[in-house]
Amino acid sequence: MLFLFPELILCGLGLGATVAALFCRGRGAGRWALYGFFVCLAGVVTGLCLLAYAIDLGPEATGQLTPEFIARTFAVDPLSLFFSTLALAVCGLAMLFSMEFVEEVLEEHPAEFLALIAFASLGIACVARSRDLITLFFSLELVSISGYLLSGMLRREPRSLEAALKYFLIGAVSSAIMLFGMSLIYGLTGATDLRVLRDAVGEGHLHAVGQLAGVRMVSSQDPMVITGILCIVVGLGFKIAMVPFHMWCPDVYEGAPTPATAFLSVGPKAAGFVAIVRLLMLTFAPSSGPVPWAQPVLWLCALTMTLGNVVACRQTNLKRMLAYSSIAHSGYILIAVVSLGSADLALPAIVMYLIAYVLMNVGAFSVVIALSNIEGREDIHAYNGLSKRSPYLAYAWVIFAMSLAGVPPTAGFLGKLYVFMAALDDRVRLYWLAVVGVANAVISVWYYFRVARHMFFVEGVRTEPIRVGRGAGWAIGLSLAGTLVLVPLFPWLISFATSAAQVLGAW
Amino acid sequence: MDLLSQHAYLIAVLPVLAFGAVLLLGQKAPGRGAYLPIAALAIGTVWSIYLCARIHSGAALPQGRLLWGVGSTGFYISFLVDGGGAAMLTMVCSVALLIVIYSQGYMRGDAHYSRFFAYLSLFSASMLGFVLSSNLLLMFICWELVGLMSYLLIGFWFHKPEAARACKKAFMTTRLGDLGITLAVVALYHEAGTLDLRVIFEKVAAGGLDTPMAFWIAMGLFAGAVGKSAQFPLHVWLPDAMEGPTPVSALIHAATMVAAGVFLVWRTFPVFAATADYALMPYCAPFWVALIGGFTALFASTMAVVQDDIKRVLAYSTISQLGYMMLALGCSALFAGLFHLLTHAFFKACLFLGAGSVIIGTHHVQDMRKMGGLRVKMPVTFWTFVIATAALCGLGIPGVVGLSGFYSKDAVLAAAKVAEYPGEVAVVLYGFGQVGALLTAFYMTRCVMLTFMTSPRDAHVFEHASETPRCMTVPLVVLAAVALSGGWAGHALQGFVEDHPGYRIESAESWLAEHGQATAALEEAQARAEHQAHRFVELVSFGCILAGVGLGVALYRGGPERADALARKPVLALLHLVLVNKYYLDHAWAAFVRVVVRFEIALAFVDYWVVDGIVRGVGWSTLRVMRWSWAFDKWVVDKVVEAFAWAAGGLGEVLRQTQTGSVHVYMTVTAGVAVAGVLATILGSVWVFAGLFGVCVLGAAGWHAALVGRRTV
Amino acid sequence: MGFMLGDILESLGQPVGLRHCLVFAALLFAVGLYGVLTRRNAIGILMALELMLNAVNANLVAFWRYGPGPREALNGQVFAVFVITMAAAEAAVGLAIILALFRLRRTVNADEVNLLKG
Amino acid sequence: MGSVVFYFFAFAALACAVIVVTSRHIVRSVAALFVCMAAMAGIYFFLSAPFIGAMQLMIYAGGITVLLIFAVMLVRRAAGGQVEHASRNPGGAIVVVIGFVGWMAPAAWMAFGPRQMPPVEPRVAGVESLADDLIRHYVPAFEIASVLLLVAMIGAVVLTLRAKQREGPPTDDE
Repeated sequence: MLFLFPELILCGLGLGATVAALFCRGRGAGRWALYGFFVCLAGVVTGLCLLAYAIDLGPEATGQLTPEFIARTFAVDPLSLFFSTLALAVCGLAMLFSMEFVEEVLEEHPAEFLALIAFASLGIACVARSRDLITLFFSLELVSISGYLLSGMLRREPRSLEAALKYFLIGAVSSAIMLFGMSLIYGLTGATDLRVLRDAVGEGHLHAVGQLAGVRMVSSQDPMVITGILCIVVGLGFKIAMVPFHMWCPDVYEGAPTPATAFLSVGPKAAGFVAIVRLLMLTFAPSSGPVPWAQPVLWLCALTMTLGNVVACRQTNLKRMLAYSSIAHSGYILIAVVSLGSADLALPAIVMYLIAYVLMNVGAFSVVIALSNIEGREDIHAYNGLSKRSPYLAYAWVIFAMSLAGVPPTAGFLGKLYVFMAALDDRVRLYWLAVVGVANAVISVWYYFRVARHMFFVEGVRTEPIRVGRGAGWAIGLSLAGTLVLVPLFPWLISFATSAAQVLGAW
Repeated sequence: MDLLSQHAYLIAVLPVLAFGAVLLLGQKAPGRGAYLPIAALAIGTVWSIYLCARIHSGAALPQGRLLWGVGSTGFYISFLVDGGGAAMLTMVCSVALLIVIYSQGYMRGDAHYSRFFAYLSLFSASMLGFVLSSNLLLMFICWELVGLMSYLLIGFWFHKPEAARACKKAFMTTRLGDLGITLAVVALYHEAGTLDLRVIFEKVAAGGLDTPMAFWIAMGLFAGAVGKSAQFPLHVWLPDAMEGPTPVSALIHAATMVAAGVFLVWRTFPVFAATADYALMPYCAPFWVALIGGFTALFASTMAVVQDDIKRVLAYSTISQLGYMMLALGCSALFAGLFHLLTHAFFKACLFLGAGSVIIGTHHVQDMRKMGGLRVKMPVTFWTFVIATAALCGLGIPGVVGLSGFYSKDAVLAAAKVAEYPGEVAVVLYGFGQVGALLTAFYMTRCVMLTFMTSPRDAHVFEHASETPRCMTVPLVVLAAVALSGGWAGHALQGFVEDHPGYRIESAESWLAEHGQATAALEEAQARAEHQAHRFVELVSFGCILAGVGLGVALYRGGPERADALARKPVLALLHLVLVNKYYLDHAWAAFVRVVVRFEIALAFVDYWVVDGIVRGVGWSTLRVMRWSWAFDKWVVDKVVEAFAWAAGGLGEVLRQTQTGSVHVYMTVTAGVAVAGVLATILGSVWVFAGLFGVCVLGAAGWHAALVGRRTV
Repeated sequence: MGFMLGDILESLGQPVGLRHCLVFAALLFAVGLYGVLTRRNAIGILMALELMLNAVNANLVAFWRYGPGPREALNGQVFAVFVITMAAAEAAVGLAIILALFRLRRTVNADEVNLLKG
Repeated sequence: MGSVVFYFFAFAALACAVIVVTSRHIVRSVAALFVCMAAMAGIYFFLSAPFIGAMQLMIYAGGITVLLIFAVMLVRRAAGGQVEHASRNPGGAIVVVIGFVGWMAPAAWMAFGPRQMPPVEPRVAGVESLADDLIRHYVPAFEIASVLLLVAMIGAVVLTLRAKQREGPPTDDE
């Protein structure tokens, strides 16, 4: 149970906030958010200590320390512990940057907002843990349902509710499609345990179970297997906003309350990628023969990057622009996913990119939140002359924009570097994909720095200084520090991720 | 190895600390932010001179010392100090130091005074880091940082719309070149498995890089250098970058950042050399370097001829001089390229600071047409400017003595003369350089004439002009002294840049030796040929410079009007008479010339054809052609850069139409693509998939369109 | 398609096999999908969604029943229990969103909700 | 005999499903859904999964359908008895659905041979072993499901409960 500490913290946080919701309104909620942040902070610190302990113990011993009835569907290994801690960190950051929002904007149900964030983070952590199809699916569903509700929290705003409705309907459809695929996979193998599935599908031949089930064709090239896997790809593609399953993303990001958008842009996406790592890269990847999902995902990956970046150039609403930008970032990470031939490079690349992405996206959104708390709008002209009204916000944006665009020396640069390295590896040789990626990175500079131009070089109508709220200010500071400090820490992170990925590869 | 050499990387770290301190303390920092960067750079200057001395005495210095690294992945940060690097360090530190001192005067009273010094400090740090690194990762990081700081500094006066436009243009244009360098770095990592320069060069020397790949890597690196060093066709940003404060122009756009591209080519030259198959020119990377460099040298200098803004003249001149450096590198004359880089940094910084001094002295006048006669009002500025101009022109007495530019430019031209390219190519390259030198002399003379000599054209400006404060003139004098004497250190410099057992020269040389070009007899013959070429070049250059200066003096002695008239009415016959005989006359004379011309005095024909043919021909055609090429620049090259941005935007506009807002369309596309994807994957054809996807998207769009149509009806 | 017609007719007389269940589930899923894609009314879409989830459940239970070890592994049934739970949660959340939107906009038609686009 | 039971329930479920997605009256759709769910429960009983069948009846037929009816009634009253329940232009949907069925049905038919139902003892399929499995092997999933339901409850409360202090836009649906 020791290594389930982050999940326990998150669960307790959610329940606590639910109880707090009974007697807490307005101002008080900001205080609760702050408490929540400190709990998360303590949890992250403890989680990191546990992580060190777990690495020291090794995966087997760590597993043995966990009761069997949990270890059967929950992987208790260093990598999953790391992702749980990351979920805890995301939750903490979200508590921080939504502090002013719950205090001032959301006067009706402030604590429920915090509870939903905690439960969604719990879902992310559980996704990272799951090694059973059922558990994995329900963890993802927990993230999704909390997401639908978070985006509809402003229930007197038509746009917020519209976002919730769209998110819900499309999410439910893709969940149903994914479930259908899972049912096929279960039917062919008779198992839901991912390790059994890996042996059945991944080794290039179906298990004896499948033969017993009366399956005639036994290989990972079996059309039914491919159908099942691709249905799962659709569901996961929805979670990470892969083109063409991305269409909910800009609408939801624009309509949802800004702190919810900030959370949605990192939380469910991280969950989706962790699920992709577990399911696609580690389970449904035969060690011999072609990988059934690789070809479609390869094309969609190039499409995702390009569409995201190109359409982002035309956006004037910052939330919408960041939505397309996050679509593009999914594309970059997908490069590493399709380069799974070089697993020892691809897995750490995904881990690195996710960490960098969480930090820089939370930071960029916190800037948007800080301003929208005051101005109440997010279009690009609201940012005119920001460098005079609040140099802190403007300079922070420049750093986050650099990181998002992949300009050194930021975390985003190293993330991109590793992703492209994975694609260029000798075992993969996806040169064209790397070229597309680099060209996209160049395009992205344009729209990120367009905002910077408005901040620095365009005179604004309003000139009075902005007082950045406590929560948003701290969130920006923390992610700023992360974006920059992480760079010197990368050697350790990468060696950890590499060793963890090896453990996971053998898992 | 002593402590100071071991920790040479601190030279780059000190300005970072200064940056942080100034940023934190703001106006409360010592000297309102100026003193900390000055101290950091002064320490750096002394330190790097010490390193030079150590190298000169033959001591071994750190090579690829590890500071930070990721085990087996080849990503790490390490530094090295070799001869060329130490010389660069000295140059960057000292020029930056002088410019920071100078900025105290130039930026006086600016609202963001301390922020300016913080930026300058961080800029110097990243430039020093770039020079110090022995690893492409750190090099690339510093390279981008340098670009970013340039963006912030050009746009420092962001309330000027031109400045805001210019900094964006600079950033985007250089990013276009960085596309190449990114790909090259990635490809190099892929080919060599590391980003450590020494290991890469060892692999290259061992023939570990196949030629086509090496060619493309070299061209990628060169693309980055073309962007940063403002070579044709990416040079467009540099003249516009003059909207920034003048010390920024001096530091970034004359001495350091633009030289980073040249230094990159210099540093990675073994990769270029690996493709040096002079018989197969299209795949010979140095050939392209030489060609682009030589062409830029000529091209930019012709444009400088018609500029009226004093800083723009210098900007085009910088582009042209960077072209010379590239030309030298392309001709495998590594020392000549670096030598010219170093001397150029000093005299060009001096020129820019002089221009800045003029601008401050005349209360922000930049148009040379409104100046004239300033030598009286600003003697220190004038004399330093003249010395730097003479250095830039390469003035000197062949075989005896000369200013710094004399030595370095002649080294470049001699290298072009003896380059191993086939006959015609070598002649063309050399010709580019030589004609460029003539034009350089011409336009710089013009600049000096219009600014300092002649009689004042704008009485108001002239009367209010005054010499600038001490903190601005002292750096000018120091820089002028170096511009005057810097060339004399050439031999010593050559000694320690080339003789130092640095990996770079070694591997390039050993590569060349392996390919059989350097047997003893050949070497001797080559040395003799080089010596002769040097003599020849010196003499020709001397002639060219004299011709250029003479031409300039002849045309501009009376102010710009005559040249304007020449440009406007080129065919009129008797202009030459006026020019040759009466060039010291002013407006009245010009009017008289027009009268004379109108009556077509027959006597003039002799002089016209014999004496002034050159003046007329060269002067007119240069002016004319250069107006065209400037227009080409403005309308064609600029537009291509803009088109790149807008093409992406246009595609985005089309694609965003697919985001109709209808949840049904979204769900249909989701389900449709799922079905189509399954079918296509099972049928095993990507094209079926693409086709089905297209049908689905089109169907959904058409369906939506039909629906919208129905609803509106 | 001709290859199946005789087979199907013949099989109708046989005892029910796994494939009968699967074809039934596929058809039910298809009907649900059709409803989701065509219903204008958001409540209608929700109902069609329930049909899709039911089809999945039918699949799961059938696979369990005809699978190798209905004695040992109850995975399919467990999965089905969870799917039903999720369907209930999803229905509650979906209806809550729809009703909240109805209060604001006086409509439950999903295709009239398109403030956000582009 | 078994076949007849299966075909009866299957055809009933499919027919009702078609009514659910095509009917122009929303109440009729809900009623058809109710019958469809009941028929599905029959199929589960036929497949010797009585617990699933019972849950189907309780949760789907008894819970979700009732919830839907409440929602429909609310909306109908507020909208004056008329709720638009038409279908959109179904072109795209028909293409997608035909693509799905055209692949899925034959593939499933061919992939799984005429495998017969293996015998199973009633105790195994009963509630005890299922509960055993849930508690012994799927504890985490079980807990996640409980959190999921809690989240759904919170969500329903947040979105639909009226605030005491401030009134929203005037509605007459209560």
